[in-house]
Amino acid sequence: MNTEFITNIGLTHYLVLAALLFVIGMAGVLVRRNVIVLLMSIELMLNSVNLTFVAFSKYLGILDGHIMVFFVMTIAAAEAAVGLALAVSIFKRFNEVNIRFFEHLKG
Amino acid sequence: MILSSIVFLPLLFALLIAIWPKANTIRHLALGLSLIEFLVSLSIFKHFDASATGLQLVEKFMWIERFGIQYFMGIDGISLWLVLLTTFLTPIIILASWTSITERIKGFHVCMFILQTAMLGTFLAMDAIFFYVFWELSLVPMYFMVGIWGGARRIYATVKFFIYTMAGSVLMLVAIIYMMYLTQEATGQMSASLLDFYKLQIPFVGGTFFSLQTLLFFAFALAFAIKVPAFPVHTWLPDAHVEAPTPGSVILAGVMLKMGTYGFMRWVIPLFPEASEYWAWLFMLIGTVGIIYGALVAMVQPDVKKLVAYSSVSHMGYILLGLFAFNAYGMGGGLYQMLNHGISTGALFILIGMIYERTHSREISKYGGLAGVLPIFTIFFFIITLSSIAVPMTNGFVGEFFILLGTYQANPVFAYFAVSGVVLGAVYMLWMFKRVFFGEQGELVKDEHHPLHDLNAREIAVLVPMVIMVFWMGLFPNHFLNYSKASIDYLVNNRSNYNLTIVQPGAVDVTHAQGEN
Amino acid sequence: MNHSLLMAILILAPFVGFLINGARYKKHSGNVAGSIATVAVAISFISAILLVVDLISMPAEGRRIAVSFFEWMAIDKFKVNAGFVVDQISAIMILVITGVGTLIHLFSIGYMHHDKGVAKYFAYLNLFIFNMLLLVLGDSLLVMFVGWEGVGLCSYLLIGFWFTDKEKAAAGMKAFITNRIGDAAFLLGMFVLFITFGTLNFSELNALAPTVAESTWLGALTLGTLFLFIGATGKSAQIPLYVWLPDAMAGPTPVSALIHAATMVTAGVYMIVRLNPLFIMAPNTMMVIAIIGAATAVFAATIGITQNDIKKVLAYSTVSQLGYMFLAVGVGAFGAAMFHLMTHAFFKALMFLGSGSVIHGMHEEQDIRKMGGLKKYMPITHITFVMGWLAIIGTPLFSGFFSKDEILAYAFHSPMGSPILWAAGVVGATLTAFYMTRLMALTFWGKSRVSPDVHPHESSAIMTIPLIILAILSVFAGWIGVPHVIGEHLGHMPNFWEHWLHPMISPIPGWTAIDHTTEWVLMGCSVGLATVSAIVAYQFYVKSPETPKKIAESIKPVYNLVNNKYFVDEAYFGGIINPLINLSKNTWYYIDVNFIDKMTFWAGDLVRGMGSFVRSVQTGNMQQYAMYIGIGVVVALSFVIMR
Amino acid sequence: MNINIGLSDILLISPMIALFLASLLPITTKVLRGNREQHSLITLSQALIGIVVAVVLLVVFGGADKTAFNNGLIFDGVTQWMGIISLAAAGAAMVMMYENPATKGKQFSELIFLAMSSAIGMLILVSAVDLLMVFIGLEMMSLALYLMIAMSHEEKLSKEAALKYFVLGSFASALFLYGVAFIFGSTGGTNILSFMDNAAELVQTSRLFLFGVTFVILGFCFKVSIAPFHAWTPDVYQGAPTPHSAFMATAVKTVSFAAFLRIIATKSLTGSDHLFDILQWLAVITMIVGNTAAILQNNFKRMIAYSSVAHSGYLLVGIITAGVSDNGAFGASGVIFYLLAYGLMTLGAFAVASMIEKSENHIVNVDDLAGFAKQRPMLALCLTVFLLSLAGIPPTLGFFGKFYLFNAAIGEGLLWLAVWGVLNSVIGVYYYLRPIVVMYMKDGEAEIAGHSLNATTVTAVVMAVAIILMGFVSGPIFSAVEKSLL
Repeated sequence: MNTEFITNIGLTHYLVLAALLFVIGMAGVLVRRNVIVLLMSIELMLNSVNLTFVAFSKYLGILDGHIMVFFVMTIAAAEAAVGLALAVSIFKRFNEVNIRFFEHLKG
Repeated sequence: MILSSIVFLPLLFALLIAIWPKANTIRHLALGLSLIEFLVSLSIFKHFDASATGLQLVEKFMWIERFGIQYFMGIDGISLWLVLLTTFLTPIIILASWTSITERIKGFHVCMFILQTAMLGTFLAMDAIFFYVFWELSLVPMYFMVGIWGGARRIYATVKFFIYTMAGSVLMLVAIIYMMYLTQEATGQMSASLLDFYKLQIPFVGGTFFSLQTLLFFAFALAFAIKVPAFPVHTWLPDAHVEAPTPGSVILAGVMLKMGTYGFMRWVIPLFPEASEYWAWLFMLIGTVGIIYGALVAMVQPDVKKLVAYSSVSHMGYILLGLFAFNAYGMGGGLYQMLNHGISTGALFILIGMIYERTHSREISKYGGLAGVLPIFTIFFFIITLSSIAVPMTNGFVGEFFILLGTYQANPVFAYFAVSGVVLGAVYMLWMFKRVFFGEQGELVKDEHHPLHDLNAREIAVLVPMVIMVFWMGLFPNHFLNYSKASIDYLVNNRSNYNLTIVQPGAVDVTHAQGEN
Repeated sequence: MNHSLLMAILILAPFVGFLINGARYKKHSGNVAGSIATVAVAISFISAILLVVDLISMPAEGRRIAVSFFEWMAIDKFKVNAGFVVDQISAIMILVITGVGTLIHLFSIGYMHHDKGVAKYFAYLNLFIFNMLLLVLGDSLLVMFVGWEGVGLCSYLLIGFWFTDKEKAAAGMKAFITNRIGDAAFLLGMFVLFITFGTLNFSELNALAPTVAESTWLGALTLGTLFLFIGATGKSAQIPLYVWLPDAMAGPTPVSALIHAATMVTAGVYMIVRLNPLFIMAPNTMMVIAIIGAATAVFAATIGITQNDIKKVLAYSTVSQLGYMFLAVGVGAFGAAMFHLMTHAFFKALMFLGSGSVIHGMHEEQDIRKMGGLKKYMPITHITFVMGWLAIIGTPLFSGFFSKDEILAYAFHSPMGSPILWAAGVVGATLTAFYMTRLMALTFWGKSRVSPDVHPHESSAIMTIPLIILAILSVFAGWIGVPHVIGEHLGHMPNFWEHWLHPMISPIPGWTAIDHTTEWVLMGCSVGLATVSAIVAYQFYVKSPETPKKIAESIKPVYNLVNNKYFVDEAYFGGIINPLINLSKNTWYYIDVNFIDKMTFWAGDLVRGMGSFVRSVQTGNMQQYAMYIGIGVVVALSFVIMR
Repeated sequence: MNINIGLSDILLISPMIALFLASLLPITTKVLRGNREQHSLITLSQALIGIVVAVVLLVVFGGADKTAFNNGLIFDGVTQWMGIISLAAAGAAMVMMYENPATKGKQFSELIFLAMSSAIGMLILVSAVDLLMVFIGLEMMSLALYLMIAMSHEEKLSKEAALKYFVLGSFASALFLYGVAFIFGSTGGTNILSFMDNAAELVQTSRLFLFGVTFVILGFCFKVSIAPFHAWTPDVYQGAPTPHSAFMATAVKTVSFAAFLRIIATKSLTGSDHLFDILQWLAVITMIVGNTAAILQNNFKRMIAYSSVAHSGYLLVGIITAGVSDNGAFGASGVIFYLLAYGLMTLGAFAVASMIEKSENHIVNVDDLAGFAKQRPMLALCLTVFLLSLAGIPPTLGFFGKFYLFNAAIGEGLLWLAVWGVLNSVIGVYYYLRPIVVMYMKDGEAEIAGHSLNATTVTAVVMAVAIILMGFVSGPIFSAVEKSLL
């Protein structure tokens, strides 16, 4: 039995971990009702991408990936800010953060 | 510049009417303008050479160079009379709509003139895309005409009309684009010019539907068949006719249906000679079925206008039959029948419009005994009826005779069936005539509170030109056919290698001249 | 005068009359309108005479005046001129048409003077003459067809002249449509001939006629001539298209005389005679014509026996007599057919006008059961009617005798005839004698059954003068065609008729001269039987009026069948017309409305259905939207990864 | 790696700088004036001047193969055309914002600031060739847009729309970014130019790269609302204030397609038949979904939203053509021309809708348009032109757009897509005709705004005239586009 997979942590592991995180984030977006949790799930997805970037960067031996992570983090921060602002304004207006409440636009 | 001015003058007129400040003189203005247009169109004769087979008075400029799309107009014996029919009918229609169109007069006349441009362009454009632009454009004003000034179910009818015709023609657009690529393959230069299309040798395999020429053939044929309208894609027509206002019906029956049959003559048959020959039986069958079917259904219509609409289906069936007979009689008769149908069915719709204005009903059963009350109206109606059922010495006979003769030469079996249309045509028209004009006075005719008054001078002025044409075309068909003979003979004899040339004394074809240098 | 001018006057004079009277259609003065119309036809008549005189002065060979005015229809090889020709055959026709036409116009002045639409009436009548002239003068089938349809049209207008009566309007329509059926076949006939011979011109067609008879049924010649004959059955009221003629009696009586007795209905016979070189070479067609003719002659005569409307009797008689003409044509006796056509034109026009006079005198009463004994009220009408009666039943030396017996002789002796055809002809003649005598008896003789309110009176001179002229013609017209067998006993009187027509008539293949004994025997048979029949009828209806009723009672089913005209109209309605209308209604309902339109709607519904599906998955729940995205990504990725 | 940033880079990005400065003007003024709005007209003119300047700079400094920031941005024909179209659309949308009841008045300077920021993001997006740059542009554009929508004076639906747009947009961004990460992993870089030449091979050899490209393409599919990633479109377009819908439907869509073109220009499609197939199917499904759903809509904006989905389907045909054709410029110019036409007519349609709205809560229904033609004949005529053009009736610009698009597709052998396209345009005719029917052929008193919005009216009329007139000179325009791409 080839045990290298278990003993040597390599690129694959990072990628699998990132993929798992991505899927978890995705699942969070799909099933959670709370806007704030939704935001967090999206952040999780972005962070899994960051992990991928870093892993690849390390694997390829170039620094570009690390730089990109900074970019992504910045944007994720902006996104979070906008998202929270939206959430706050919505909560102020409707007293509600359950997204099932927002189904007026349909059909 | 003659053709351009003929096509685009109406557009200019439409603009003029749109900005005309005085509402109460718009009708007079429109009538005058349409007469000017008619006179301008007559000037074609000054330059037209009846013995030439090619395109005349050609105007040709590059429009969209990237795709070889040209501003390309030309006229020959096939389109000549259709153009004149259009310009002839327009003033008549405007005069006929004098009292029947009471609201949005300005809009109506603008529509009318835009429609005229579109129809004339369809007949004169010799470039596929240029043609398609006019072809589709013609839908829009007609759509408004039916939809705004029409009857109770006008919206259903007009949408049906629009969607039906549009559905037919989009595949034609695809086919046109495909053929543009074929020209590119053949000559290295993409072109949408009809003349370049004619030069294509499109591969044809008999016995299968999925050969290139057959597919292209059907893409074109479907578009035109819907416009004609051929059985079984005719059902938009009765609805459109019944709901359309009188002028709309007249222009629809008089000119727009001919765009379909003209399309067969100008496009389908010369472009796809093998396929059209191979599938001729189908279209002859469609034509024959249309003749009989239209007549039978017309017979039992309770509404006069619907009756005439179905009679159009029957008459257009003749034309289709004649065209696909592929001989000079069928084609010549078909072309002639297009004009006849324009005159006689147009006049019938005008007449129905006149009586409708008086009684506000088209229900046959409510009439009866009209002949005693409105003698002048009856006389006109009777003359047009005769033309419609093709009594000799009226125009209808000449066309029908040649079509049936051509059909007999091509395939006697179809002629045996089609000839029953001669009988059935008389049946539905005369039965209607009997129920409306003879017998005891019906409830609408008897109404003492609103006594019917016979035709006034304007209405007579509308009808007299039509009646003159009925007899002129019936007695001296050669006056008309002589101009078309050369083109038709050329089409019949050179179908498989049809190749229109440009005949223009004094002018030099630019591309040709370059080639020589 | 030059011929084209004369021809133009001949044709156009009635047309000008039509235009004048048509323009003054609102005027009520019968005298003015009538005079205009009569003068117009009289001018035609004079031109006709002048033309015929010119024609006679020509040498027998190439005796023909042809005028072509303009090229009418021309495409490719098809070229037809507006060309007219006067030759031996059309000369007879134009004289009869314009001559009898003039008399009938004259009669109409008296008959129609009180009608409100008199100007219209005369306009139509003139238009009819114009079209009839086109028909007989046309030098090609197509020009003939113009007149052929034109006369049908005028017939339509005149039958439905009193259009406020639904029945009469319907009768007009029936006439036109029945004729149209024939016309459609006529068109097909023209196509066949044009495709075969490349021309529709009579002289060219006749010159191109083959010299060997065509024996097949589907050969071009047989087919073409058969189609033309079907056309003729429509116009000339033969089985199976005769049904319109009795109904056509709805029109004014002079119209019946002119159109439905003397001229239009004989057009079919005329057409066949015109093309006799073609027909004679199609023996199958000839056989069909002879059989149809003989059958019609007998069939219509039987119906004639039971009719009580004076005009209906005459109408069936006309059908029957036309049957004779077709019998003649069918056995190759073209000359005899033309001869009978002419004599029939005289005596039948006379009888129709006479009946018109009776009806006029009886104040629009047409039922012969309400007449009787009119002899004393209407002496001139009676005398002239008697002349017609004698002529039609074939009293020797009257016109009908010569023509009818010539037909019967040919039917018996011609290689194309047969004793059966002859026998049918004789039966027809016998029946004719019976019902005509019955008509005479019930109308003029015996006891008066006129209701006391009605005061019969003799008609004015303007009506009786045409009667007298026609009576004279009915008596003596036969003398121009006296057969040799009689002529040799009358100081070798020549048969002018035969000589005149001889160049135009093709000989019957296999014809042998008929021997005189046979001819006498045949003559004796028919005359004898007709005499017996006439006497029986006289006995029945004058001496013992009860007998016919008893006989009718005893054979009730047969009588009812005949009295109801064999239920042919009902059969046509039940078997053809109503099913056709139902078919049309169903076609419209099931195919147009419920199939094609439904298909369109289905297409629309399909689109709408897809649309509502799309709408239904657009729930507004954004997590669902995210799921679509997720599913889309997963599906796309798994598809892509499969390479 | 040699990093070289010089004046040329600054000149090339000068349009963005101009936009940025212009975006700061109103809001700075507001701050300096103590949080008091200046007159909206001044704000608007400042923004428009900024846009005009940006357009001029884009035209002057841009050009074939001019790249900035170490190949991060490119200023070729696509950038110029798409940039001009999107900036013009953004400008027109701002004009509408100035007068629309849901956006005008208070907080207008903030709104304009956000809109201008979004425009900067757009310019980055159209010029970006580095996928990370694309992401930055995308996010910049979108983030501003989320806030713009949420700022509407109408509070209920717009908030919902903003939230939906935000969540789904971020979700799709994450997907997109994940793809970028894969591409980075498989090629060692994110610059499209770096793997431009061997993308087709990479797709075949590297599964990782194929994954990455697919993720990126699907991410774009979300932005341009290709079914089944379209579901946000109708909801957001309906909920957002009308000018914003116009902004999204035209400007945002244009730039998204520009970025789409960039990634598709790598010819990845020629390497993977399955990817090629799936895109074709997506195009067909999108056309059908958009058209069929639009038929059943009564809400005018929602109808146009679905129609915009359908048009994305048509455009995807052009994108695919560009992606597989040897002569990519032909297909790409078809897309650009179509976007030009589509932008004009959709903006026009939204402009008319914007003019009808009486208050921020007014919902424009098609049925309510009855009698509109009598009350406002000019506007009704304009709307008719827009709808006919959307339906593709000649001689309007919309017809020529379809013609060029399908012409290219047929030239590439994608006949069946063209057939689907034209058949769908027949379905389209049905719902485009409906407002016309109601306006002209039904009697009634349309509920429309009593006041007339002059600037918007001018916009609409200009668009309508442009649609008709440009139809006649479409050939030269198309040739110009194509020439600039070669």
